[in-house]
Formats: sequence, structure tokens, C-alpha cells
Amino acid sequence: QKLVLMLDWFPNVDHLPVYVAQKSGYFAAQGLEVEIIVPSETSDALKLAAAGKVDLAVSYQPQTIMAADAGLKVKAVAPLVVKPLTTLMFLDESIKNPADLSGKKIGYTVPGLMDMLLKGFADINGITDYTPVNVGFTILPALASKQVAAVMGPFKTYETVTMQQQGVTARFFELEKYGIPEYEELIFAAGDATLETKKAAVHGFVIAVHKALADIKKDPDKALSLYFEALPDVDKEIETKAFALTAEYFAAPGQVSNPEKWQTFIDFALKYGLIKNTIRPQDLIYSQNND
Amino acid sequence: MKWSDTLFPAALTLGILVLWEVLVQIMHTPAFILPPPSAIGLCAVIKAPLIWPHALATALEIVLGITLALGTSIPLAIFMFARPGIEKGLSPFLVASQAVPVFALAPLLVIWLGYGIWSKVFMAWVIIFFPITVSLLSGLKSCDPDFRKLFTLMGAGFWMKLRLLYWPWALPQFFAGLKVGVTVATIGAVIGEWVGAQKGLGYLMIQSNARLNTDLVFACILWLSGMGIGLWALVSFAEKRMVTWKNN
Amino acid sequence: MKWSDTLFPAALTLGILVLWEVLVQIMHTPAFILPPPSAIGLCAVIKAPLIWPHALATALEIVLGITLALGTSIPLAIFMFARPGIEKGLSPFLVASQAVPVFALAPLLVIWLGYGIWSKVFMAWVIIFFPITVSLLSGLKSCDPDFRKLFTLMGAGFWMKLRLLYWPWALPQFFAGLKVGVTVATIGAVIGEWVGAQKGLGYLMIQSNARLNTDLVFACILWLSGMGIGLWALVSFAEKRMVTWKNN
Amino acid sequence: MLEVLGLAKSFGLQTIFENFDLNLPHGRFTVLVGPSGCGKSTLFDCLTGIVCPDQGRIVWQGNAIAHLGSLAAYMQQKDMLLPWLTLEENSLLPVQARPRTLRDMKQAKQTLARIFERIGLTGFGAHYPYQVSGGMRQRCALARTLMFDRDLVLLDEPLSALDAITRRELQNLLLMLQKEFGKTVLMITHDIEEALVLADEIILVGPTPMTILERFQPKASKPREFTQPEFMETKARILSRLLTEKEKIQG
Amino acid sequence: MLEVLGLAKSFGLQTIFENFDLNLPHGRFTVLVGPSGCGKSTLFDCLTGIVCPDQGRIVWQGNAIAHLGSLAAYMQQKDMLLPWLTLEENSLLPVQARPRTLRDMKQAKQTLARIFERIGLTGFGAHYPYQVSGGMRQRCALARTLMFDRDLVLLDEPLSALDAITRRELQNLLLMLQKEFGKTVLMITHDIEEALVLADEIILVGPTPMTILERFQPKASKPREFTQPEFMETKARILSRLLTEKEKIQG
Ligand SMILES: Nc1ncnc2c1ncn2[C@@H]1O[C@H](COP(=O)(O)OP(=O)(O)OP(=O)(O)O)[C@@H](O)[C@H]1O
Ligand SMILES: Nc1ncnc2c1ncn2[C@@H]1O[C@H](COP(=O)(O)OP(=O)(O)OP(=O)(O)O)[C@@H](O)[C@H]1O
Ligand SMILES: Cc1ncc(C[n+]2csc(CCO)c2C)c(N)n1
Ligand SMILES: [Mg+2]
Ligand SMILES: [Mg+2]
Repeated sequence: QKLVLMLDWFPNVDHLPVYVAQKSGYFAAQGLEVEIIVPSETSDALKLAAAGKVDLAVSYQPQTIMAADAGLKVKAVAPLVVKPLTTLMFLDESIKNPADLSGKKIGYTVPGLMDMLLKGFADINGITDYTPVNVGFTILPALASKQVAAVMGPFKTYETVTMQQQGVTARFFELEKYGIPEYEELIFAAGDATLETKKAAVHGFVIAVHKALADIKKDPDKALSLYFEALPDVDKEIETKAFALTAEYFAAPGQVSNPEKWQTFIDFALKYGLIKNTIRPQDLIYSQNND
Repeated sequence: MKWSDTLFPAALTLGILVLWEVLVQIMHTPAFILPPPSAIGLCAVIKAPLIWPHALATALEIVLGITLALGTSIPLAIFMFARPGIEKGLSPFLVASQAVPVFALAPLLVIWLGYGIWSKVFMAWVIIFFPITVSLLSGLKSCDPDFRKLFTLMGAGFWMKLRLLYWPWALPQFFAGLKVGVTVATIGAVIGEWVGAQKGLGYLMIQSNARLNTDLVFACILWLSGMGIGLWALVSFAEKRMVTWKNN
Repeated sequence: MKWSDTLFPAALTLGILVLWEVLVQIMHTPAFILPPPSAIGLCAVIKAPLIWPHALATALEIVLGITLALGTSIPLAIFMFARPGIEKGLSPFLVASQAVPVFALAPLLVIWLGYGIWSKVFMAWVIIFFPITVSLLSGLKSCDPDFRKLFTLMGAGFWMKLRLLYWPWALPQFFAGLKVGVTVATIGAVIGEWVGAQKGLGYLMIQSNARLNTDLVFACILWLSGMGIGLWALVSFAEKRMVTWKNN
Repeated sequence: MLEVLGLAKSFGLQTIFENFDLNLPHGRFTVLVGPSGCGKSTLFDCLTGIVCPDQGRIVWQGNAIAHLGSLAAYMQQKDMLLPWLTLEENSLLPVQARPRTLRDMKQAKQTLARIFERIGLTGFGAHYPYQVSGGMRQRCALARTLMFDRDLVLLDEPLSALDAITRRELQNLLLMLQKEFGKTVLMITHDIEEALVLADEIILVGPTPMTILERFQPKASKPREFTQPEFMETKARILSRLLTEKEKIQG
Repeated sequence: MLEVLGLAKSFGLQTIFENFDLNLPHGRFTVLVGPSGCGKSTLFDCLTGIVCPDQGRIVWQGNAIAHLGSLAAYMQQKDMLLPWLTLEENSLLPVQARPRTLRDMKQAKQTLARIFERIGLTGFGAHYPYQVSGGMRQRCALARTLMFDRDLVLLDEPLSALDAITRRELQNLLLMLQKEFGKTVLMITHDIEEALVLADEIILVGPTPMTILERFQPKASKPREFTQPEFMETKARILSRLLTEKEKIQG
């Protein structure tokens, strides 16, 4: 059976388990043929999953919550990265705590999501009078050219490495250490309709990914070389370093989403105006036992 | 103009809208992917107070972009016309400049030019510049050589010829290019607002898109289209006023 | 053509490149903000094996887009020319279609056309379609009414007039529009590759941009420009072959 | 064959026709003479529908029609050659423009070759209009008009750019056209001698609005030489009539 | 005043000039007569630089020049009126086109008003070219040529589209131009009577390449009437000469 998976961003080590499962034939073993697609915009994946045009989407827990708030019928199927990786990143050494950013321009990467998180972050940490600016994907140039003092959105595991490669040392505040509740950074999501019609296939997909996750824990070097086999064009040095940082955050084999984590974040989102409606985690997290 | 000819586009519009509405209803296309036209229209009207200041900001960028484009492409076209050798050498650059996908550069451009209005104006400018230059140049070059010689015999210098002969000759083609230019200028400004904007229809669209307010996205498109049509009509009007001598 | 005229653009190019290189070196501009031209050139050559298959994919999209655009805009322009009433009603739609930014369309395109080549071809088509239609229509409309009457007197029907009179008359303006069209077609294809692509220069650029391989981004732009210039040259050549009767 | 009744046409305040009547019998050669700017070309334009008259009826072989349209072959005062076609292609347009077979086309080419021979354009068929002289362009326009092959032929100063000898040859061609092919010809000329040599009837018109001043029917048999004394007299008469009417057109 | 030596010009295989000489004394009225397509207009084009000759020298008031350029006023065979300018604006172009003061312009307008009066265009200054008759367009082109105000005037069939009366009036205008303003005039016409009435010298040319067949110097004082018997004879002579030369141009 064929499954279409749309990523959240261009392929990178975050998606390594998917490529390992693909290359190790775990998908095939489940009778699946998985097509991996890159989106044009971060919100595309969830939209298309909700519309049933792709079967699975890689998305973020906050984004899924906000999408559900907007009425999209999607559920988290399995976690991929279980801890937040997102940071508020800056270069200036003189910035010691978030409040030092008051009155400055602060960039954000994903409009509609990161700007909201930034608002919450600023409220909690007493950043006043700042100007939010959408910088898109150009995080480092925006920082390096001093157009913005900090950027909300880069991953501490990936962007730090690419910046290091360019000879720039990035400093950052980790969100979860500054009052933002812990959340699952990357998850697999599927539309409700897909979950009914292709239930078995989705199960098979999750099983295959878990197998890959187990392999990664066992033999990281082999996993990485399988990944490079799948994506021959990527910069090996960066990805290797990023993988070293990311590996510990991957979900454990068999791990499922934690409803309490989701509830905490939903409360936070309600409080800071990211969402307007009360949402129940059990409506968002799909589990085989539910039905 | 036949009555049926006026009727046809109206019928077409209505037909498309109805079909769209019906299809969206029948196929249960989710509103976050393609809202029904009724929802879009409603949103465009109800949310007008929200949209209006953004539209104003975008309009300003477009107008500045067009002004800048006119101010640069007219002299350039004339210069290239006056020196065909230079035209030969320069046109590959012009062409190359067009094949550069600006929106891919947009984020970098914004960093070069700052997050203010100028990066957006620049985008609009880049996009309009080319069609105007090409059409004006092609219009100037299409001038009947016999008339050129006549003016030489009258002892007219280049500027005199330009004023009395080349320019009026090129006007119709210039206007054709200008029409294309002002229309796509709207896209230029919106692309500029993609990143680094605090205001403008492009900003509003990106935000609404991310928040899955797809009807607002399409409402913005409706407003943009309105602006495009307005500019088009304005240019058509100017054309009618300035190209009066055609005998039909 | 004077020798100085050929020299000028060459000197200009060289000057710009040297200035760029020197400025980048002096100001220690980081390569991810603006790479020096030498690095871009080098990258475009060294990474050619990487770029080549992507360029091929994009080229295919462009060619298909242009073909489609010719196949639709020529009949449409002729139809609108034949029925001026319909033209009046239809042109607002055409203009409006130009104001729609892609990202609003991307999910729609995926739904309608899938992730394959056709969503990209569609984008290229959308972008080229407009300048060709407008310029061809304006060329057809510019036909001297005295000649139109002459053909009526000869008993020629619309299609005969089109073949023998309107079409040759409009050719120069059509080519001016086509030149603009094929040049921006590259942009169309690249924009299209934002919509869930696995291949193509647009895809490569986005990836490289996010990965801070700015020199590869610019190298892709260099390739794209090359393709744009090539298409331009091709159209210019076709123009020279088909518009032979101009007496200079 | 052709009758015009109550023709009226104004351009703004300038009235060109006001209740103008004209009647052309079948097979005749009628020549229109009148001062420059009095409305002769406009009359042709009204007849063929190039200009839309304000009022008036046109009766063609007993039937009322709006205008002649493609019923007549019309050679306009401007040569109207398409710049992207050669002289031959330009001349073949009237055949090309209508539904035709390959054989039609071949025959037309043969006919045209004969016409080119007679009007002295042989060897110039492949030239473009900008490559030939003014007189040659005019002859090409005449060739095109002959290729129309209609019963009624309207000629607006068809020979004005030709030298005396060529002119005389083409006058003979026109006469042959009328006599051997039975065409009805209505022609405008400023050359009174030409009118006298060619016409079954000369219609002298004056401005403004255009009225028929006088009609002359030269009786001598054709081909004529202008040197006949009767003609000298008529010419003097026409000239003096023109002179007195001349001033009206200005103002 | 103007001398052409060893002029040569070919279009492809067709040789128009081969070692052609011409000499125009100051203040004279010279008329060029020759068959259609023999190269008269091309001669004017070569003199003024519109066409670039293959060989030849032009000497103007003792100085060798490449071509006359804007030294001469040239009325081309086509009327060459700009469609977006009115008749008045078209006629004022030669003044507009050069550096000028406001007073120049005012004076020019007055001069033009007088010219329009004489050529019968008063009241049509605000018309566009497409709004007037062929003859009126030709007169407008003549008015524009007169506005050039140069010592040498080249006229290519300037009166071909005019009726006999208007033509005679404008012939007188040309004569006055030569006599009262001392202009040197070189004119092409197909009307032999016109040539006889106007010319100090008639140059009869023939094809191909163009050669001077004969020169005639009518002795009668101006203004002349064509009816003089001397003229009849000359006309017959020219006609017969033209006739014998005529065939050469074809082939
Ligand atoms: N489109 C127009 N608009 C206004 N006036 C016009 C138009 N067409 C013709 N006229 C006027 O009609 C009058 C007659 O023009 P027409 O061309 O019929 O003259 P004609 O008798 O053919 O003269 P000619 O012998 O010079 O060719 C002219 O005075 C002209 O100004
Ligand atoms: N651009 C050109 N290319 C080729 N041949 C040309 C060109 N211009 C003129 N000719 C040829 O030169 C010859 C002379 O043309 P020209 O116009 O000088 O004749 P003309 O004596 O003025 O005739 P007319 O009395 O008919 O005006 C013609 O046979 C023409 O074919
Ligand atoms: C390697 C990597 N870097 C940045 C982003 C962009 N991004 C950073 S955080 C976030 C939303 C998370 O809540 C998004 C879209 C990514 N996806 N992957
Ligand atoms: Mg006329
Ligand atoms: Mg000539």
C-alpha cells in the first residue's frame, strides 16, 4: 500500500528515522511504499493531511494544537522528537537574560506560530517594546547583519551547527528553561479520515519507524550512513555534527505521545492567546486503544 | 459592441462562481484549502476595516515601485535605443536580471535593504522594470526608417527626433508593456512583504495562511486583484488620453 | 556598431564584478550574506554535476510551460480580438489572475495537479500566459483599419484576414511579449518547485538557502540566468527569421 | 447597374454630400473629374462601405443594398500594399482571400503573369513594395485590382504616378478591360485629357456639398487620340468650369 | 551650385546608376523627366543621403560633401505626414525640429498661414492627415517643404495628385519661389506640359542604368502658357524619345 508523507521542512537529520526505515526496508516489510515530499510552506503539511491529500505529515505539537483550534481534523500518530529544540537565538555576548532584548527587533521563523510563541515568551520574561519581524528561513544572515537582535525558531541541534560551520557562535535561550512548558517538537500527524481508511497502513508506518528508532539507538553510525545513502546531496559534516546533538532527543522505540505534556501546553496556549478554544489532548492524540 | 458580448463575461463570471461554490459544497473541499466564493466575498467586506490599512501600505509600495520603474526604464530604453551597440551588450544583463527569481532572493534582499518599505518597493520595481523597458525599446525600434531619415533631413538632433517622432511612435507599445508591468507590480510588492514586513497585504496573507484563515487569504487576493484592475484601468485611461490620433 | 559600444558592456560587467569582489573582501561580508562573484562562478562550475539534473528538470518544466502558454494565449488573444465586447469583459479576469500569489495556490495546486511536474508547468504557464496574451492582443488591435477594410472588400472572412493581415501585423509586438514571457518563465518554474518538489533548481535553491550554502544559491541563479538568456536568444532568432520584411 | 439615391454624408460641420444622386449604366466607362478635396474619394468609400454614409440608398442590379462591399473591385488612392508581401503576393491577395482551389491559384498566377507583362512589372514579382518606385507600386495596386475580377471596377486616380508613355499603355489596358471583358468602370482622374480619351461619359463635379456640374459624352470612337479638335474645346470648357467652381471648396 | 560626379548605385543585380554626372547652376529651375522606375527618386535619395550611393562625389558650392543632408529641402514622393500631428503641426516640423526661439515659431506660423492660404488649406490646419483628401495631403507635404527654407529645393512629383486648376496655381507658386526668393529648384514630374511651363531646363533621362538622354532649354519667358507652338513640338519630341527608351526598363 502507498503512503504519502509530507515533511515539515527540507529533509534534515530530524527526519533520519524515516530515511533509516525506508533504507532498511522496514516500510516494505509492512507492505508499505512511502513517498516523501517536501512542502512549500510549513503549514502545508497539516493542511493537506487534514484534507486527506497526504496521508501523514511531520508537524510540531504547538502547530497541531493551533490547527485543531482552527478546526482541522488531525491527530498526532506518534512522536518523533519528544523535547523542545526551539530556541531564541542571538549573537551578542552582552545579552545575558531575555529582558536585555527589550526595545530591540526580534525575528521569528514561522509566521503564525513562532510570533505567538515569541509573544508568550516575552510576556513571561519581561521583554518589552520589542518589534517582531518575520525573517523566514534566513536566520543567520538576519542575525549576522544585525538587522535583528535575536531570532525565535532555530533549533539548538541544527542551526547552531550550521552557524558554527560559517564561523559564527550562536547563543540561545532554550524555551523550556524560560517558562515555556515542555512540548514534543516533532510528531507524525494524520487526518481523521486517513486514520479510518488507512488505519492498518498507519500502524505499519509507526511500527517501522519504531524499529528504525531502535536501530539508531543500537548503531548510530550505521543509521547515519543509511541516511547519507538516501540523501547523497547533503553536507555530511554538518549533518554528522547535528546528528550527534539530535540523537538524544529522538523518541524511544515504542514511545507514545504524553497527554499531560499536551494538556500543559494547551493550558499555556490558552493563557497566552495562541488558541481560543478548549481542546482535549485525547482528541488530538491517536492511540490504538482508543477504539 | 453586441449585447451578447457584454452578457458573455457576466455569464462566465457567474457561471464560474456558481460552479466553484457548488463544487466546494459537493466535494466537501475543506474551507482551509479553498473557501467558497461566498465566504471570500463576505470576508472581504466584513474584514474591510482590518484589510484597509494593509492595502494602503501595499498600494504605497506599488505606486513607489511603478514611479521608480518609470523613472529608470524610460531613460534606459532610450539610452539603449540611442546606442544599439550598447543595447546588444546590455540586454543579456537585463534578461539575466529577469531570470533571477527575486522571491528566492527576497529574504537576502531584505537584509541588504533593511526591513523598511524600500525592500518592497525594490521588489515591485524589479518586476515592472523589465516589461516596460522591453516594450518601450521594441516600440522605439519599430519606428519607420523613412521617417527617421525625414527628420535627419530636417536637421533634427536625437532629442528632437525622440520628442517628435520616436516617442509618439512607441507610445502604443509602451502602454502595452506598462499594462503588464503595473499588473504584476502587485505581486512584486506582495513578495517583498513575504519576509520582514509589519504591514501590507502580503504580511496579512502570510499570517492568515499560517493561522489557516484561508478565507482571509483569498479576501486579500480579491483586494489585490481589485488594485491590479484599478491600475490597469488607470493605464488604459491614460493610453486613451495620450494615443488619440488612431483613426478608429 | 562602434567598437566603444561593444567595449562598454564588457567593461561594465567587469567593473561590477571587480567592485563586488573587492567590496565583499574589504567589508568582510560573510559569504552567507553575499558571496563574492569568484566563489559563485567557481561553485557554478565545480558543482555542475550536482546542478545539472536539477537544471534539466527545470528546463523541461519551462519548455512545457511555454508550449502550454503559446497553445492557450494565442487562441485566447485571437478570440478576444475577434469579439471586443468579450475582451472588455474578460480582461479584468486576466488582470486579476496576475495578482494571485503562489503560496496561496500551492496547496490547491497539489490537490489538483499532484506533486509531479504538472504543478510546476502550471506555474510557469500562469506567469508567461499574461504578457504573451496582452502583447499579441495589442498587436492585433494596432492593425491599420484601412487595411482591414481592404480585406473586407476582397471578401476575406475573419480567418483569412487573420492569416494574411492581422497575424503578420501583430508579429513584432507578439515577439516583444514572448521575449518578456520566456524570460520570466524561468521564475514561474522555480516558483512552481516550491510546491512539493523533489527536483529542480528552485528546490535546490531553497534547500541551499536554508542550509546557508548561499554560493550554491547564486550558482543556481547563474544557471537560471543562462537558461533565460538562451531562451531570449532563441526567440530573437525566431523573430529575425519570421519578421524579415522590415526594410532596415 | 448601380444607382445612388439621396446620398448624404458630413464630417463634423463639413458637409460632403447632401442628397447626391448618381447612376451608372452597365458596361460603361464613366470618369469623375473635380477639384481636389471635393469628395470624389469619399464617394467611392461610401459606395464600397469603407465610409458609412449618413443617408442614401444604393441599388445594385435592381436590389437595394447597404453598400457594395466586395461586389466591386476598388483601387484606392493610396496604394495599400502590405509591406511583408512581395509584389506578386500582394497582387494575388484578392484570390488568396477567398475560398479557392489549387487550380484557381495556378490559373490566377498565369493571369497575373500576363498582367505584369502588360504593366511592365515582369521581373519585379519577388520585390517587396519598399524596393520599387512609386509608379511601380501604383501599377502593382492596379494589378491587384484587376485580379479582383468583378463586374464593377472603381479606380481612384489609378495612373497618377506614371510617365506619359506608360500611362497611355495602361489607358489602353483599361479600355480593353471594359470592351473585351464587359466591365463597368468608374474612374477618378485629374487628367482631363485622360478623361477625354477614355470616357463614355465624363462627370464634372464641384464642391461643397458635392454636386454634378456637368456631364460630357465624347462621341468619337475609341481608341481616341486627344488631338481631335472637339476635345480641345471640351477640355477648355471643363477647365474654365473647374476654375469658377474652384473657390467654393476653400472656406 | 551642386555637382554630382561619377555617381554609381546598384540594388543587387539591378544597376540604377553607373558613372552618372549632373550639374545644377544656382537659381535655376530644372525639371527631370523620365519613365517610371528609371531611378529619379533614387537620385534624389542619393543626393540627400537617404540612400547611400556606391560611388560618386557631390560638390556643393565648391566643397566636396558626402551628401546634402539637411542642406536641401526635399519633398519625397510619399507624403510622409506623421499621423499623430495635424496638418499645421506637420507643416511646422522643419521649424520645430531645429533649435529655435519663440519668435521664430510665431513668425513661422504666420508664414505658414500665408502658405496655407495659397495652397488652399486654410481651415484645415487642425485636421489630421487621415481626415483630408489625397491631394490635400500632398499640398500639406509641399507646405512642409516650403517651411524648410533652404536654397536648394528638391521636389519629387509634388503636384501629381492635384486637379488641373489647383495644379496651375501651385505651379505659379513654385515659379515665384524660384524668382522672388532665388531658390534653386530640381523637380521630378511625369507631366511634360508642366515641365515645359516651369523649366529653365528639362533633363530627359532613361534607363537602365540611368543616363541623360537629352536636355531642353525652353526659351519663352515666364509665366508661360503651354499653347505656344514651340512647346507642342518639344512635347511631341519628348514623347517619342520616351517611347523608344521605354522598353529598356523592363527586363
Ligand atoms: N475621416 C474624415 N474626417 C474628416 N474629414 C474628412 C474625412 N475624410 C475626408 N474628409 C474631408 O472630406 C473632403 C473630401 O475628401 P476626399 O478624399 O473625398 O476628396 P477628393 O475629392 O478625393 O480629393 P483629392 O482629389 O485630393 O483626392 C476633404 O475636404 C476632407 O477634409
Ligand atoms: N531598396 C531598394 N531595393 C531594391 N531595389 C530598389 C530599391 N529602391 C529602389 N529600387 C529600384 O530602383 C529602381 C528605381 O526606383 P526609383 O524609385 O528611383 O524610380 P523612379 O524613377 O522614381 O520611378 P517613379 O517615376 O515610378 O517614381 C526601381 O526599379 C526599383 O526597383
Ligand atoms: C532543522 C530545522 N530548523 C528549523 C526549523 C523551522 N522551525 C523551527 S521551530 C519550528 C516550529 C516548531 O514549533 C519550525 C518550523 C525546522 N523545522 N527544522
Ligand atoms: Mg481622392
Ligand atoms: Mg519616383
